[in-house]
Parts: sequence; C-alpha cells; structure tokens
Amino acid sequence: MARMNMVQAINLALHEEMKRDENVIVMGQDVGVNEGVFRVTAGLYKEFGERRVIDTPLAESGILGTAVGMALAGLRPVAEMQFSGFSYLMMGHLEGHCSRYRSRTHGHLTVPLVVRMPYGGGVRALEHHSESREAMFAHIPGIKVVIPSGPRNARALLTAAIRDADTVVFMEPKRSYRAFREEVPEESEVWPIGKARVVQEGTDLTLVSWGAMLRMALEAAGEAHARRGVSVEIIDLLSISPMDTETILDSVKKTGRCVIAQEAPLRLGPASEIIARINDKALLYLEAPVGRVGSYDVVTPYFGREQAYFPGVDSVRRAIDETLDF
Amino acid sequence: MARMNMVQAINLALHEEMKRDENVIVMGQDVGVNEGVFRVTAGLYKEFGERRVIDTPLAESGILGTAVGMALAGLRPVAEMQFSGFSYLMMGHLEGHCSRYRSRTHGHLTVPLVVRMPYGGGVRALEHHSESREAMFAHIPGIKVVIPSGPRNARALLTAAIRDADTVVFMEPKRSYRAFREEVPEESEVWPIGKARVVQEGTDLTLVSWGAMLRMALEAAGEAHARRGVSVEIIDLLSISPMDTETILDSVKKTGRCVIAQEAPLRLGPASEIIARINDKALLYLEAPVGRVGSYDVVTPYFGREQAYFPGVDSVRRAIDETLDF
Amino acid sequence: MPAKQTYKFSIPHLRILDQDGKVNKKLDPGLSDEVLITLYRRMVLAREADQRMLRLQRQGRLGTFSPSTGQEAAACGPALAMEESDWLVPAFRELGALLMRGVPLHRVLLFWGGFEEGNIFPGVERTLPIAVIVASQIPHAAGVAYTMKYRREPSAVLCFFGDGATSEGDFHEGLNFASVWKAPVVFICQNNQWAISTPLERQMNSETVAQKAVAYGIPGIRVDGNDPLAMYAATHEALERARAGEGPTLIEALTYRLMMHTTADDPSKYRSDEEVQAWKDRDPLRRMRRLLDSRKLWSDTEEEALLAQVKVQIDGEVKIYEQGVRAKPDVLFDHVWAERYPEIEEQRAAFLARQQGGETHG
Amino acid sequence: MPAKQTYKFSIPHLRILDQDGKVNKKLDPGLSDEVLITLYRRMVLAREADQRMLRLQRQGRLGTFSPSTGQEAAACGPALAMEESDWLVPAFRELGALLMRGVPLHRVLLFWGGFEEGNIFPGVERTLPIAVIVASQIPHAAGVAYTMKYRREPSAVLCFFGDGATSEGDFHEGLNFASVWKAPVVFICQNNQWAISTPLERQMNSETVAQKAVAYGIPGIRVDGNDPLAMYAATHEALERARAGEGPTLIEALTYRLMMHTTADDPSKYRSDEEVQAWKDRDPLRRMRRLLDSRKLWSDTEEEALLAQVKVQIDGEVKIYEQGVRAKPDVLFDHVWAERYPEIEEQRAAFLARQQGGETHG
Ligand SMILES: Cc1ncc(C[n+]2csc(CCOP(=O)(O)OP(=O)(O)O)c2C)c(N)n1
Ligand SMILES: Cc1ncc(C[n+]2csc(CCOP(=O)(O)OP(=O)(O)O)c2C)c(N)n1
Ligand SMILES: [Mg+2]
Ligand SMILES: [Mg+2]
Repeated sequence: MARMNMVQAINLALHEEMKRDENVIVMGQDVGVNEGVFRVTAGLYKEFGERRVIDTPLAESGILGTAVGMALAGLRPVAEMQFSGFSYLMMGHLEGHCSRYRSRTHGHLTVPLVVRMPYGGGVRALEHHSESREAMFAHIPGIKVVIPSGPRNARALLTAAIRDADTVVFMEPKRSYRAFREEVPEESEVWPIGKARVVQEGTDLTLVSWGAMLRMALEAAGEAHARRGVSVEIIDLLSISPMDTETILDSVKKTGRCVIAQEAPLRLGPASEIIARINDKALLYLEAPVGRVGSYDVVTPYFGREQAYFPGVDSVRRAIDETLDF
Repeated sequence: MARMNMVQAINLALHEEMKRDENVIVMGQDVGVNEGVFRVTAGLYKEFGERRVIDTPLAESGILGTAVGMALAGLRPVAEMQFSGFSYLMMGHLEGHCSRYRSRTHGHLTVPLVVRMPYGGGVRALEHHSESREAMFAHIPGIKVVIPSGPRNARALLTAAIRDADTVVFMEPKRSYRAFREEVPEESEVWPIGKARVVQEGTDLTLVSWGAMLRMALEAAGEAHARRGVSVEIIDLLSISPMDTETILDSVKKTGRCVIAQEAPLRLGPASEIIARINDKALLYLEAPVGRVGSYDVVTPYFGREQAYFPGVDSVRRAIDETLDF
Repeated sequence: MPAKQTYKFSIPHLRILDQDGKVNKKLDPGLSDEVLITLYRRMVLAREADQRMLRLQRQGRLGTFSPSTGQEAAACGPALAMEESDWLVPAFRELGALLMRGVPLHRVLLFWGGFEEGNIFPGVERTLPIAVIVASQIPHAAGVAYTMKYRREPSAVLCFFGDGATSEGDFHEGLNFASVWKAPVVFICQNNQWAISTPLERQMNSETVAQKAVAYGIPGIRVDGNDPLAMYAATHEALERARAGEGPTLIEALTYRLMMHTTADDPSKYRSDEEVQAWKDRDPLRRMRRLLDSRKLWSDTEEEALLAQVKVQIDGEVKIYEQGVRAKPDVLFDHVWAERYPEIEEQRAAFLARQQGGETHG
Repeated sequence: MPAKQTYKFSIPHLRILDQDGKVNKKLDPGLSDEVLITLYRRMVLAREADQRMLRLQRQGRLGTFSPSTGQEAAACGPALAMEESDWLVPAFRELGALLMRGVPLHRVLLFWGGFEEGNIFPGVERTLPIAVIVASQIPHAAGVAYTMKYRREPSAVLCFFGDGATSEGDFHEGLNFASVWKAPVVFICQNNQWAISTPLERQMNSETVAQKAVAYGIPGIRVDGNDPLAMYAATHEALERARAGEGPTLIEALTYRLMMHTTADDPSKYRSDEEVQAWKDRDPLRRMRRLLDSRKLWSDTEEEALLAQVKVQIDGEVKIYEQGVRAKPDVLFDHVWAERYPEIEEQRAAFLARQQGGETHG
C-alpha cells in the first residue's frame, strides 16, 4: 500500500499496464519527453522509449484516428487529449469508428483503446479548459465513458479500461489530480466498468455523484448529518456509460429521496438520464422530486467568474435540504 | 397558399431569405450546380450565382469554420452538412466558437449562422446516414437546435433561424422530406425559436414528439382515440434547445400522463431531459411514469435491420397503453 | 521577391502503357505474360461485377452504391503490387482491389445490401472494410502502418481515397503522422476528378494532387491512373520503399469515374457528355486488351470465354447474396460491447417480446 | 522512377536585415527613419509588456499566459504592413501585433486575468480576440477574407498561428478553402520551433513550413522571423497581392520562443540552455537597435527615455486592469443568446437568490 494522489495513481496504472502488455502504448501531445502537461505520464518515456510513448503532432483527430488504426491492428493505445476541450476535434473517429467497428463487423474487428482526458473546472484555467461534457460521449452507443473520483478507483478503472475490449473514454477530473491522497493497494486492481460504488450507506436520501463532485457530495452529506441527523447513501457513479441503474434504483427504493450532483450543465446531462431511469422503474418510491445539481445552462465563464458558475458544497447542501423538506 | 413538401418548403425559405438579405449565403458540398443531394437548394445557384451559393471543398470543419469567419464579418451563412453523420467533424467550431463568441465578448462579436443537416433514419440509407444526435448539439450551451416536423413549420423556422442572431443547428428529418405535402402560406412566416406547438389538444395524456416521429405520434394517438376513446394532447417540440418547458408542463399538469417519442437512442436523449424537467416541476401531477419511446441504445444497424431498430407507430401505441394502464 | 536561398521540389508524372497499348520499354516493369493476363482478368471481373451491381440496384435488389467502372486500373494495378501480408485500407470505390484481395463479391453485395455481414471477410486477413466517412480511413492506415513498424514486421499498408478526400483534415493529419513516423504506408489518391458534383478546380487550387506530398516531405508522384502497368510499378516501388523503412509515398492516380457518383446521383446535372465520352475513349480495359493483343496473349475467343466464366462467377455470388444472412433477429444487441450489460440486455428482452408480439418496429 | 514530365516548385527564403543590423540594399523595403523608429518602439513595448506580465503572473496577479518574448519581429513587422481596414486574426502569441492594432494592454491583461472583457476592444475594428483552440482561427480568417471579397472591399486578412498549428486539420482546410476561393488572406506561421515540448521534427517531416504552400498552389515563403524588415516586406507584398485579388500567401517566420510555452510550463524539461542561448544572440530587438544605431537614429539616452515611457504606459494599463471589471454578477446569464429564454432566466433568478443568500457557488 502506498498513499498517492490521482496523478500518481493514473501514472502507476500506465506503468503497470505497459509493463504487463507490450501492446499497450501511450500517445498524445507532450506525453513523452515532457511527461504530460500534468505529469501524468511521468517516467514512461524514460522507461519505455519513444516507440511506446509517442509525442504526436498537434492534431486530435489524427491522434484518435491513428489510434483506431493501431487498435485494429492489435495494439492497445492509450491516447491522451491534452484537455477535454479539444476532444471535439476527434468526435468523427469516436462516433464513426470507435463506437461502430465491433457492431459493423459483428465482432470481427474491434477498437480496444483508451482516450484519456483531463476535464472539468475549478482550477482557474483558460477558456476551453473547464468543461464537463461526458454526456456528449455517453450518448453515443458503443462507447464507454468512465470517470474516476479518487486515486484508488482511478488506478483500478484505468487498468480495466486498458484491458477492455472496446473504446473507453476515461475522463480525469483535473481538479482532483492533486487535491488529496489515498491508499492505493500494492497489487494491480481491476474494477469492473459499468459498476457504481456505494461509498457510504444511508437510509434517508440517495446522493449520486461522480468525478470531482463526489468530494463535495461527501462533505455536504457529512454536514447534513451533523446538522439534521440525516443518513445519506452516497453512490459514486464511476461509469457514465454503461450506467449502473441497479445500484441507483436499489438505493432510491430504499431511501425514497434522491439528489444527483454533477459538474456538467443541467440540460441533457447525466442527471437527466438518471432521473429518467428512476422515472421508468422507481417513480412510485419517490417521496420528493429528484434534486438536480449541476452547472447552469450558460456558456462556461472565464475563470474570473467561474466560482459562481460551478456547483459547490453549498449547492449540494441546498439540494439535499430541498429534497428532504419537500 | 401552395401545397408543398418539406424539401420545397425549405427551398422556399432559402429563396425568400436570400432575396430579402444579400448577406445570406448558402454553402456546402454539392449545394450549387447540383442543387444539393436532396435538391433542397434547387434553383439557388441559377438565381444567385456562385458567389452566394458556394460549392465548397469536401471538409465539414472547413465549412463551419469559414462560416464562422463569415458570420463574424457580417454575413449570414447557411451551411449544409450533407448528412448529419458527418457533422461530428465540425464539432470543434460548434462547441468552441459558435456557442461562445457572444458570451466571450459580451455580445460584441456574434456568430449568426445556420447549420442545416438532413438527419434520421427510415430511408434505407448507408451506414452513418441514419442517426439522430440532436442531444449532442443541444447539450452545448449557446447553441440553438431546431427540428421541424412538416413543410409549414420547416419554412417558418428556417426563416427564423436565418434571421436569428445566433448559431442555429437546423436538423431536417430526411424521412419527412417528401413524405407528405402541406399548405404553406404565401407570405413569409417567422415562428419563434424555442416555442413548442400544441398540435392537438387533449385531456388524458400528453404526447411530446418532434421531427419525423411526430407523424407517428399523430397516428398512434388517433388510433388510441379510436380504439379506447383516449384524448391525447400532442406537442410538437420543434426546438430542442432552448426547450419550451412551459408548454409541456402546462399540458402534463392537465393530463397527468405523458409519453415522449423520439427517434434518438434513449440514453441521454431529449426525452430524458423532458422527464427531468417534469420531475423538477410537475412530479406530483403524474399519475404514471412518463413513457419513453426511442431507439435502443445499440449501434444503429445497417438498413437491412433498421426497421427493427427505429421506433414506429406501434412503439408509440404501446407506450400510450402502458402509461394509461399503469 | 528575390531571396537568399530557395528550396526546390519536383513531382514526376508516370505513364508506361499508352492508349494504344504500347509499352514504354525503359519503364516496363516486366510483368510475365501470365501475370498480365491475370491482371486483365481481374479488371474484367471488377468491371462486370460493377455493371451487374448497377442492374441489381436498378431492379431494387441492392441498395445505393458507388460504381467504380473506369477506375479498374487504379484499383487493380496497386492491388497486384501487394503482398498478402500487406494491409489494404480501402475507401468505397475500389471494388477491383477488394476482389483481388480475395473478398468474395457476395460480401461486397451484402455491404451495399444493408448487412453488417458485408464487412466480414472470412479467411481474408489485413483487409479493412469499406470506409464511408470520407478520408477517415487515412489516419487508420497510418496507425496500422505504425503497428507494422512497431512490430518490426516487413509489411506495408495500401490506403485508397478520392480527390475529394484530400480536402478533409484527416487527409492532412493522416499523411503528416505517417510522414513524421516514417510509417510504411502508400497513399493512393484515385483522382477521378469529381467529388459528387464538385470538380477538381473547386476542390483544390493545386495543379496536381501529387504535389501535396511536398507538404509532408515525402515523395509524390502523378501516375496515369488508367494505365495498370504504371499503377502497378509506382505502387510496387512505393511499397518496397515503405517496407524498407523509408516511409510513406503519395501516389496520384489520374483517372475518371465513368458512371454516376452513386446510384442516387444524376451526373448529367453537372458534367457534359463530351467529357465522359473523352474518358470512355481512355478506358483502362481497352488499353490493357490492346497490350495483350499486341503481345498475342489474347483473342476474341478467350475474351468470350472469360466473360462467360465471369458471368457464372458473378451469378453464383449474387445467389449467395440473395440467400440472405442468417443472424438471429436480436443480433443488433450482441455487439455493442464485448461484454453484456443489464441496460442493453433489458432492451434486448423488450425487443424480443415485441417481436414475438408481432411488432415490426423498435 | 523516370518520368515523362515533372512539375517543379520552389520556395524562397528571405532575409533583409542581418544579425549585425546590416541591410541587404537590394531588398530594402525603404521604410522611413520615422517608421523604423516607430517599429522599434512597438517591439520594445511588446517586450516590456511581456516581461511585466511574467512578473505579474509570478506574483499571482495574472493567470497562466503565453509569453511572446523573442518573437516581436514576427508579430510587429507584419502588423506594420497592415492597413486599418485589414483584419487581424491572431493566435495567442502575437502581443506585439495586438498592441499595434491599438488594443490597450489592459484588455490583454483582462483576457489572461480571466475576464471576457479581455476580448472587447472598444474602438478597434476588425481585430479578433485571441484564439486558444490551436488552428481554429485559420478557417475563420478564410471566411472573413471571403466576406471581404464578397463585399468587393479592398481589404485583406492577416492570420497568425504557430508551427504546431500546421498539424491540425483546420490548418489544411482553412488554407485549401482560402486558396480555392482566392480569398484575400495572408497566413503567417510563427515557426518558433516548438509546440510546448514538441520540436519541429516531431511535428512535421518537411524541411520548411513554407513548402506546405505547394499543397494549395499558393505562394509560400520562408522568412527570417527575427528580421522585422523581412517580415514587413514579405507581409506587405502578400497583403498587396491579396487585396489585388491574387489570393492567399503562406509566410513562414522562422523564429524562436525564448521563454516558457506558458507560465505553467518548464522548458528545461525538453530543451537545452545552449539552444536558447544561441537564439538569444539572435534577439530581434538587438538587431533592430543595431540598424537604428548604424543609421544614427538612436542613442542610449533615447533608449532610456523609451524604457521609462514604456514603463509608465504599462503601469497605467496594469492599474486599469487591476481596478477590475464592473459587470453585474449575473452577467454570465446575459449572453447565452441574443434573446432571453425562460429556462435561462429561471436559472438566473435562482443564481441571484443564492448570491443574496450568501452562497458563492452555482
Ligand atoms: C466526411 C464525409 N463528408 C461527406 C460525405 C458524403 N460523400 C460521400 S462520397 C463524397 C465525394 C467523395 O469524393 P472523392 O473523395 O473524390 O471520391 P469519389 O467519390 O470520387 O470516389 C461525398 C461528399 C461523406 N461520405 N463523408
Ligand atoms: C486544438 C488544441 N489542441 C491542444 C491545445 C493545447 N496547446 C496550447 S498551445 C499548444 C502548442 C502550440 O504550438 P504552436 O502552434 O507551435 O504555437 P506556439 O505555442 O509555439 O506559439 C498546445 C498543444 C490547444 N490549445 N488547442
Ligand atoms: Mg473523386
Ligand atoms: Mg511553436
């Protein structure tokens, strides 16, 4: 066991998987000599060399497009988008090929690759560097979208993503990169993609969250407990697609109340889908409308105004109260 | 008044707007000499010439990117994506610029343009030619997403889109292009973007739909009325973003039951957002879970199997029955 | 503007077999008689299959497709230069190349007939299916080529695309990656001078496609695309260079699409009969036939026999195609991901229940 | 491979002012003494502003930004060649060009300080804000240029980007559109030889950036990017050509980024001190100073006075910047769309209520 932050944990998974399987290669802008702009790929270039740790030209579609070719030919590329804000440039390959090769060949040709990308706000970054657009990826059938919330699950889920037989979009909440440390087991862990985790059991209200919002959810829940004795069950979604409906429904059926806290804007975000699934299967269990926390449906402001835009602990607290007091 | 199909109605709006304002120009692949692969731009090249009706090189990002420049410089480009399946290639400009220029300059620089694209299935088309991905566009703040359902509203909404001060993604259900004719008024109409239409009043159930699904909704509602005397209120959404929540909520509060019929896959589709808004504001009015009709969350199959994939009249009928019999 | 120093580039133009079937001796790649005959046979097969598909489509027995008549030299010449261990990365107008790789015609028919089974090529390795998204296959080819290099395999990739494809960002990014990586890949642009209705001069302002190679610091060559010998020779040399670790090449095959863009297209809207006629006169099949004639390798009797044999072969393939596919109805739920997930399985169950209930829709 | 015919291309290389401040007489653009002094003053302003920003950033008074020290000739020379009616489409490393257009420094500070107000340039027309998405401004420039042509205005567009930007599909698509349209636009690639940590040879395999012009059938020229006279002259000629309807030009400015990529970057991870030092010796300011000296247009006294004056000017701008912006807190709800819609207005109301309730988050 070692205590590490999320950057170190992701780096550990990359090291382990590259050591385990020489088909695993890492590629992207500045991932080699420079070790990534967030140092997520630290040490890889030195250990595995430029054949396996590729500093690519500056072209996102080219990165994913060539990664698709590599995956079709048997490699397991882990491609980095330097920031999720530039990932829209590779949507053609994601929608057109990553998502389809398996189905269009009935499994004869597949695209097992990982697209890693730091995403999300709260670090006073430049324009285009703060969005949470997991919903856009997760709407595409045939793509998996995974979002870790802490060092341990980041390592375990990235390992799973690299071993996965299909394309996984692995979104890293950069606000959490160095925010805290956690014990990470010595041995490689592989957490199943598509499974949510109940990180805190409770009886009064279900709180679903993921990524950097999870810590705020935990804090708000703790505070709600202290303030009004409410027992909150907290679910870390971990995978946006496929989505673990069962875990959410089981919890909601038990608690009868639910709040979903996402960083993405509300319109057509993951919270809406979760609410739709509760509507489909557990409507009658609800004692109050499901609370939705998210960013406003406005354009992400520049960082001088970002605090007022992104949801925080008080946003979750407010939603918990409203749901309880309904 | 003249009876025309949707292709003719869209063509009419283009003619009228180009005549009205010489800043309006049309651009895209094969939109000029060839008059568009669906003949939507028929006659424009002859009437307005190659300066105003531009056959562009084969590059979707280039089309939208140059259109952004034109719009910044004062033109009103109407850019065509030959099929929505290739629109992912221009997501960079849509997300990065169309959506943001107004907010990043507090209104000093804006991007008034229209991106037209035929979308949706049911015409036995090739791979990549059948998707409904309005949710991906509508998730982006600052973009408007409009979907007509018939000739008259197509003309009126395209006119509105061309005159709109911001970027409008105008998605044309190609299955409806020549499926039926409708009276279209002599005089130009401008329908407000962001307003849904109650196309049939009713008291027992609210049925929300848009695009090509609307006709199936109408048929299923008529059939439900004949079969079991149910009075269905039908709402044509018309605008996915902004979304007319009021019209939907007013209706649901009246009927207590709701079905949403979309062609898009279910996960993170517009129906989920509508359900989330009902949850937010009208949960207690519901007498049954909201029924969701949509495509399965699988990769769109090739056309030999598409019928089994796309929802049809019977899918809507089933959802109506389930919601009524809950 | 006068200048201290200049950088110079040049792009060669290659033709070996002229329109009368005469070979430029200095450039003759020296293919054996047998190989020449095989090449001709393949080109005829491609032509006949294409024309049959056109009829099938008109009869409603096939979906919309993109005919390749007139472009047989540009597709078959390069395919002849491939080793089995090389990779073929096609666009959608290389019927001849697919058939030469051993893809059965019925698979191609299944593709255009609306079935995923048209992308499955049992026993044929290293051959990617048709790519519909223009230019998207180009970076794929670069990535496959990187993999060959990574594995130190002496194999190369042959990647096809059209003149219209050169306008896409993916053309640029794909060629640039391949060039920086010195990846073993040969890019063949079938410049058939039209992208649907868009003529070359509205697609690009450069005199040739081949000169785009200069941008990537790789060799570019313009080849008479209706000359199968030149197409073979240029590709052969480029593949050898690729396998030898010398990086990619861009080959422009100057050819012409004699038919419509797809069966949904009406080319009379945008191009003249005279233009088409002028190119009919440059038919690659005729040119090849003249070569065989001049070498006394072919006769009308053999031609008739070939056509009869090809007809039988095509008939057989059409028959297989029309027997249809045998997948279970819920196959669309089988290949979303490798594993099964509850949300998809639930939808599968609902689908099957609906099918049993007699519903035909989703 | 021998060939029937070849196509030939060449790319010139231009330098006018050498490192010792000597002018190549044959190429001298003949700028007046006054203009030369103005150019030097602007370059010094850009340098001093850049260095101040660096200090502000280190003190936590400015966000992450991309310093342009060392690239003043490549930014200011071209800007000098512009008419007011021309358009400037910058990337993010053309501080000198922005200032020469009349953008007040405090606006640039506001941009890097995290406020949209940094994109508003009151009174300065035809100057787009900084573009963060690499290469995305290139098609914008082509579209603006098309509009000038469409309107029959004799104005051109000057578009900047880096060497890394040339790898993006948007570079390719933008140049191709501009070329096909013969649009009045001049593309300037500030080839500073690094894209963050990626050196030129991993970005491209071509000897020059300028030769990429061959792909589009437009003139390309490589210019000593630390030579303000050559940058001026090449841009001037290209802008004239553009305004005369002769289409776009690609200018490669061979220069060097002397500082870090952004203030978040540590260049010692990827490049050597020697390399940086070698380029410090080619400092464009020093070169320009030598020219002025040789013409007896400048002295140490004037230099001191200039630096003092520039400092006062920058101090003033920093002060304005640090006074902050005066928008109401709910400004983020004002500019989603031109019209107001209920769903946004509801969120605005909720936001305002939360603010009043003392919450600081959304
Ligand atoms: C990215 C993309 N945009 C548009 C289309 C629609 N489309 C199909 S083929 C074609 C023209 C292709 O021209 P070219 O590359 O010259 O190939 P050719 O058809 O001449 O063989 C177009 C525009 C597409 N399939 N993909
Ligand atoms: C599309 C896109 N991808 C990645 C980035 C992150 N990024 C910012 S600047 C930069 C390097 C740019 O290099 P170059 O074009 O040479 O300009 P320079 O920074 O050298 O001026 C990168 C990778 C970005 N801003 N946009
Ligand atoms: Mg073509
Ligand atoms: Mg650079």
